[in-house]
Amino acid sequence: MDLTYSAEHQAFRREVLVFLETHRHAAPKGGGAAQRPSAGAVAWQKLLIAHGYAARTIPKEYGGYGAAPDILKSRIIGEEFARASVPPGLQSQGISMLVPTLLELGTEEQKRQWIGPTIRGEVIWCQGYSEPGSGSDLASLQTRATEDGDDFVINGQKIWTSTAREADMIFCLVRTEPDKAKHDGISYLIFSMKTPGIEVRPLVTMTGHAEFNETFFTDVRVPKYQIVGKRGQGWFVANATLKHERGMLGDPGQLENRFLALAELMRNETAGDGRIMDNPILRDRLLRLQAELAAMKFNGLRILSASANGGDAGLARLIVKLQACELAHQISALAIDALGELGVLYDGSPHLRAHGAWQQAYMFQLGLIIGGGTAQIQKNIIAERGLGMPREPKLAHEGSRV
Amino acid sequence: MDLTYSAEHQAFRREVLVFLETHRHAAPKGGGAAQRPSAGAVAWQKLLIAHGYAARTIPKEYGGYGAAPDILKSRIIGEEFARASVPPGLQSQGISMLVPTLLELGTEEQKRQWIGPTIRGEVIWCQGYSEPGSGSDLASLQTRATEDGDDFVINGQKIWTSTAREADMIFCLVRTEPDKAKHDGISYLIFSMKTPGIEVRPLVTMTGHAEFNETFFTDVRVPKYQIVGKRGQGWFVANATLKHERGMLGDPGQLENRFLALAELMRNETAGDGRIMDNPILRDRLLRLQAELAAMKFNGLRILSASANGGDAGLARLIVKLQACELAHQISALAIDALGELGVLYDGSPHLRAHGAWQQAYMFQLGLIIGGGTAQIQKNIIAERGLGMPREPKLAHEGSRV
Amino acid sequence: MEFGLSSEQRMLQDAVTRYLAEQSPLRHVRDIAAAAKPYCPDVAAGLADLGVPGVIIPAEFGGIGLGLLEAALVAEALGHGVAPAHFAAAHVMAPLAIMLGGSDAQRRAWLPKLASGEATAAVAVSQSVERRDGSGVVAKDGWLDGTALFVLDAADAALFVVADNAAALHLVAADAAGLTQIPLTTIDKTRSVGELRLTGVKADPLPVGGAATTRRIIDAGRIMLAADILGAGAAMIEQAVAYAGTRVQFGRPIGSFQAVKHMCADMAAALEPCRSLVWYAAHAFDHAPDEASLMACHAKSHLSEVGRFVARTSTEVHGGMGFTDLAGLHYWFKRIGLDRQLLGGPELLRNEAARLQGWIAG
Amino acid sequence: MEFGLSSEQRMLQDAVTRYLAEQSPLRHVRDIAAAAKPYCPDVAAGLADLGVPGVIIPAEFGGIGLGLLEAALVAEALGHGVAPAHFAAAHVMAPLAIMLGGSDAQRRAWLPKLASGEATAAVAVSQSVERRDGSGVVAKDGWLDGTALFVLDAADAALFVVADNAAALHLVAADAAGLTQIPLTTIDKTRSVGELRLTGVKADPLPVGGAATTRRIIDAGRIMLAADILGAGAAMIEQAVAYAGTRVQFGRPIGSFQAVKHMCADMAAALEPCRSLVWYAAHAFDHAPDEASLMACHAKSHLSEVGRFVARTSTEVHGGMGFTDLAGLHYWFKRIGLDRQLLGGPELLRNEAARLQGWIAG
Repeated sequence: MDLTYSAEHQAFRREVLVFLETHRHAAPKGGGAAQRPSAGAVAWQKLLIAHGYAARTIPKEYGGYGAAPDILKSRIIGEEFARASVPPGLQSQGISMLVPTLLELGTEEQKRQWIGPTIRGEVIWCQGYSEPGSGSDLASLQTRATEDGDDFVINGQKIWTSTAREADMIFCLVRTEPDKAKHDGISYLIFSMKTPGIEVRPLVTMTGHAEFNETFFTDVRVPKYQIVGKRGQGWFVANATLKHERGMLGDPGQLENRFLALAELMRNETAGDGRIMDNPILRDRLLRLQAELAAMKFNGLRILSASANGGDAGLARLIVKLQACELAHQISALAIDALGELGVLYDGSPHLRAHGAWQQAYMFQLGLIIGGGTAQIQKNIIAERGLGMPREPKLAHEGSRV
Repeated sequence: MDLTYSAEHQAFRREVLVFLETHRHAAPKGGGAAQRPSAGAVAWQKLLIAHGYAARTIPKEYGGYGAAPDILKSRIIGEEFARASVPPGLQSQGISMLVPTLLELGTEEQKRQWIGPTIRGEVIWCQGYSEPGSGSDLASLQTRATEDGDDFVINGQKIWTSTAREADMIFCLVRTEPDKAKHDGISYLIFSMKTPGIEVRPLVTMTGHAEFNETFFTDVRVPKYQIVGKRGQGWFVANATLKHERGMLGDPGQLENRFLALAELMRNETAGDGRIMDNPILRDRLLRLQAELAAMKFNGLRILSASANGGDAGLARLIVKLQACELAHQISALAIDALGELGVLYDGSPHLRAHGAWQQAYMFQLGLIIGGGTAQIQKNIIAERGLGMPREPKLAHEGSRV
Repeated sequence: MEFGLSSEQRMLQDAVTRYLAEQSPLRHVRDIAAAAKPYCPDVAAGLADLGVPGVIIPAEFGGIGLGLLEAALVAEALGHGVAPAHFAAAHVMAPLAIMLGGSDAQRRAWLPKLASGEATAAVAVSQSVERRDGSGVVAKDGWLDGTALFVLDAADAALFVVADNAAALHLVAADAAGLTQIPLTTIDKTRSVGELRLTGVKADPLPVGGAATTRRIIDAGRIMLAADILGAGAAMIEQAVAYAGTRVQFGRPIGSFQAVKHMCADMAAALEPCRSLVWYAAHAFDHAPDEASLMACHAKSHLSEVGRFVARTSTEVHGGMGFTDLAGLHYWFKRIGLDRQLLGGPELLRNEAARLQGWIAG
Repeated sequence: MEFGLSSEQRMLQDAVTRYLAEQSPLRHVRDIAAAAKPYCPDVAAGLADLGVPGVIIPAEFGGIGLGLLEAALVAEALGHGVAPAHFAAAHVMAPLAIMLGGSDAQRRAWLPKLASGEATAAVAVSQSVERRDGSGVVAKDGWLDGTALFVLDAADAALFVVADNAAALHLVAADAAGLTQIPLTTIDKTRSVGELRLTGVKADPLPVGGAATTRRIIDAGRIMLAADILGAGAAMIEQAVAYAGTRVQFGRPIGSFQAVKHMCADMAAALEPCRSLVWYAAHAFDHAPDEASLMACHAKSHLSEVGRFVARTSTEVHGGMGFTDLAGLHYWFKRIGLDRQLLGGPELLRNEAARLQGWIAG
């Protein structure tokens, strides 16, 4: 147990600090999280790549910085950018999911064509996996791609395509072999969102905002060479990508910020004859959440250490999504209860606190509990992969299960 | 909604009060719950039967009082005996489970032979259903009864035979047709616990007491006519009995007494600088439990009303066992937490409160959550029978499910 | 001895349920929500035809003179149908305030209008439940000054029943000089909440009962909100069970998976006893007044906790669809969310329940 | 930067785990429990061979001089094996009290004996955690009078570390005149708790640190109890998973039913992050003293809640068998039950955590 950094990493941290001091004036306002980055954000991203603070381990020949993986350096970058409130490298499904997939399974041509523009924020991607009828059981997807000469012709519908309105491109799972067993009939295609026959409809959620879309395909023609991996192997290609997605969730830093905001709220707001913090029941709930947060935070350090040593934290990693999403939801729930009647205000109402962020988070986090593998699917994974418990036996009439 | 009683029922209540006043001197000390009733308790039971305060609806020809069923009168009897702290009629598995089963499915001879002595407390029964390998999946029981002349010869083992050490007789499920599907190969036998080849071993539980037993059968010979129902129909006979058992659990009156004892404990004990009741966190838990208790109590009234009108409260009834057992366990858990260090004392330790009853109840109630259909089985029942949800599909290799 | 509903009571509830199913289906609720005016005059008229506005108002004033249990059954039906309509304040708390606290003149002036639905009244008692900085109404020398937040059933009200800082009630006509109304927007687009600013408004005090009348109407309001959660929660369970029965994943309806089944069983096991608790609390309000405040606290706090659990769990059973606007499940989710915080959150109510029993001072 | 265990740390923990598996299997624990003397000299001797009594005592006094993290790893192993042995008080709190608060003479007199296992010391600080009527020790003019309840690791102690009502510590030899020992019986038959009555007992105060020393040893004790729950809880999950994998009902292992699987997943999801919390709290005790008290509160309170959930859920997974003495699962259940209440229950600890952060006065 050693929570200090090595001399090399300490030196690296100083480098990051010097960079931030020197260049922070050039950072775009409003952070790098916008779905279609501004010109300023793209310029900033290029500067970050040039210094190795974005696309750090992507090979140089594909437009990255080409450093060897070092999870502690990545963490140092994240920590210092956050501490300085300077926008970090762009985050998008293209960067976090498509790029690693292409690096692992793409052709040389695909890598050269797509990785550079994607990591620079010049090309925006959306993900076409889920369908209205295929949620937890993703492999049952029904969007069809039939052969016609040198093209696939796609018909069907995707849902939860979060950046579809802004996206230039989509990476998409389609069924190319309808006669094969369900996992074996899927292919992974990449194509332009400007291809004729694509319609995008905003998908409003319980928050009242359209954070997602539905995307409809009618006779959408895609050249056959725009496949990643082999025909019928799309399921395995996608699983490589999903593996990368799981790492994105449950950031303890973000959870900690929410918690600190909640504690501040409870110290500052009053109800009845005192501060909300003086209400023993609400305070007790706050402290419970703080203990859980501490556990999740140190669990995160444990996972980090294991990864840095080339290991896998196993169970400690498998439980992160379930626990972190629940904790986030509970933090918001306490904030709403602490605000009482003020907590139900929304949509710019007078007396609204924090612009309604607590209510919005409360609802959106329920979506996160469900999305990316419902809590039930997460528990199956924890039990089967983490604890080695037996899978559900096969049904009398059925084929296989994910 | 009318929570008053009719003139007839008010008159009946007065009758009960007169009886109590007149006869309470004759009641045995220590209540009627002993597993082998004393001579005094048997005499008291006979007096109660003669007045219709026990075995009330059992036909006269079998030794009962022969009244028409009236659930409100039964309730009035229960209420007034409890209020007067006078021991009510005997309760035993023989009375609550075997007698209704014989009434429904026994031969005339069986009824005449067994019902009278059982309701008078002269014959004590134990139940031989569960086996070490057959808990939730009761129908998989393996205790074998093979034919030999005019007898069945029984070999196998039962568990959870709660009164086996005191019992004269057992009602027992055995497998008579090993080749048939699992539900169709079972028979329901009644026989003496003094039959050669029966061995009873006390079964100690986590409370440290032997509230149950294991019962072993080695070549136990039982005449074939001692079967209830037809050969191979034991499963259906037993289900008639189990139906009666379910009614026994979750008495809100008992829960209310536990709750009142807890509230008193919290008003009287001190910790830190005040009464435990002044601890807002523990008090908040107490009030939560009180609301749940009120809901369960009125839910009980609703079930009672429905039954009195010949109806079935459906979902309101199906959830009772699950909710009542959980509530009882939570009441004990709060008592232990309220006592703090004093709450872990046990077994006659100095400073022990309430003779250790809170800890014992806490553990025993966990047993009740598990026993008589685990919480998981209860939830299956609520979902499938109460909400009409689909049953689990059949497995590829399997037969049927309970 | 009958703990259950009479056929008349069932008919009343069924009539409201059926009316809403036919005249205010989800499509209509959506339109109201989109228009950002959380109150629908057409629905109000339809409910008035059923006698809803006069449910507890005596026949001599044109109402149907039923008890709080019948009002709770209506509230349950409105929650079940996420009705874009007034009720707890407009049709229960306000008429009750005038019935209990009003002079003959006040009763004759307002109850017939309220009973017919010709006028509705809003209620401003939040400050009597829990003090909040920046809010409060001072009554002095016949004039009212201050701010009242979280005024219930505010939209289109002709009359406001306003509690002052001593918990005494006053009637304020909507067109009174010195009165400003400000709508507040909540997560729930089916009910109307507002703010009142009073600057030298002429007071018309309810002369009878003082703070005791306020206490009574708050009890009644809490029972109505509990009933609203009961109805909304039951609707969410029904929808979860129905969805789980038709949604197929892994080759079988998701309702056949034990995890989904147990989520539904847990919801039902938690909510079903609440029905009896709400019935009893409403019954006690009329027939066992000593227990009424305690039972109102228990009903509202317990339903708030169970309601939150059901709202979340039903959404989870619906998977991603439950999170979207497509399913519309969120209207019920938000209705339960609003109910929880009005007239006292569960922690406050449990503390009050302890005080009512003399377990703590105060 | 390494948040994890070194191979030496793992070896230490494995050695204790292996020793217990071999020399104190469930059968042996049962015998100890049946004898109603919750402390086994043979196990004590075996643990002494592994250096356990001296784990935190500096080498100059014959110990192995490791940190609190290593002590927590030992505590976890002891909880995992429901060891009928002293530890939290005898081998951590008491030596720590003397190391931090003792004079040179006191250290020289006691630490070598404690390190070798020749003598053990019990700790009486319950009253410094929470006052209780009928208990308390008054130190006056060099004499101690009063009663100390919930003295930890009491059996066979040669020495008692006793806090007076001002939270100052004193050493009292077991054979001191005026001292009476009374054993207390708890649900957990694997650990020893006692009561002391002091009537004019000569005080031998620990001169350094006063109440601050008491605070330190309570922090350390809480972390040890948290680690004990961690180990016991992990053992209960392992047993539940193993049982669910072999127990067949309805033609399949019950572990293939989603309900059982999810119960196990819920246990693992709750307990696994606790491991890191306990590690960090122990690490902070030695290396980040500003955080130590807060982390000790969090570790103990959170593990108490998670432990209760795991203890109950594992028992439920075992069905009826979990409720019997046959499976012996209840030894772990009760160990977790005892840990929860010692040195402050979770509500008290969370309140203390709020005070430590200045969120409330006190």
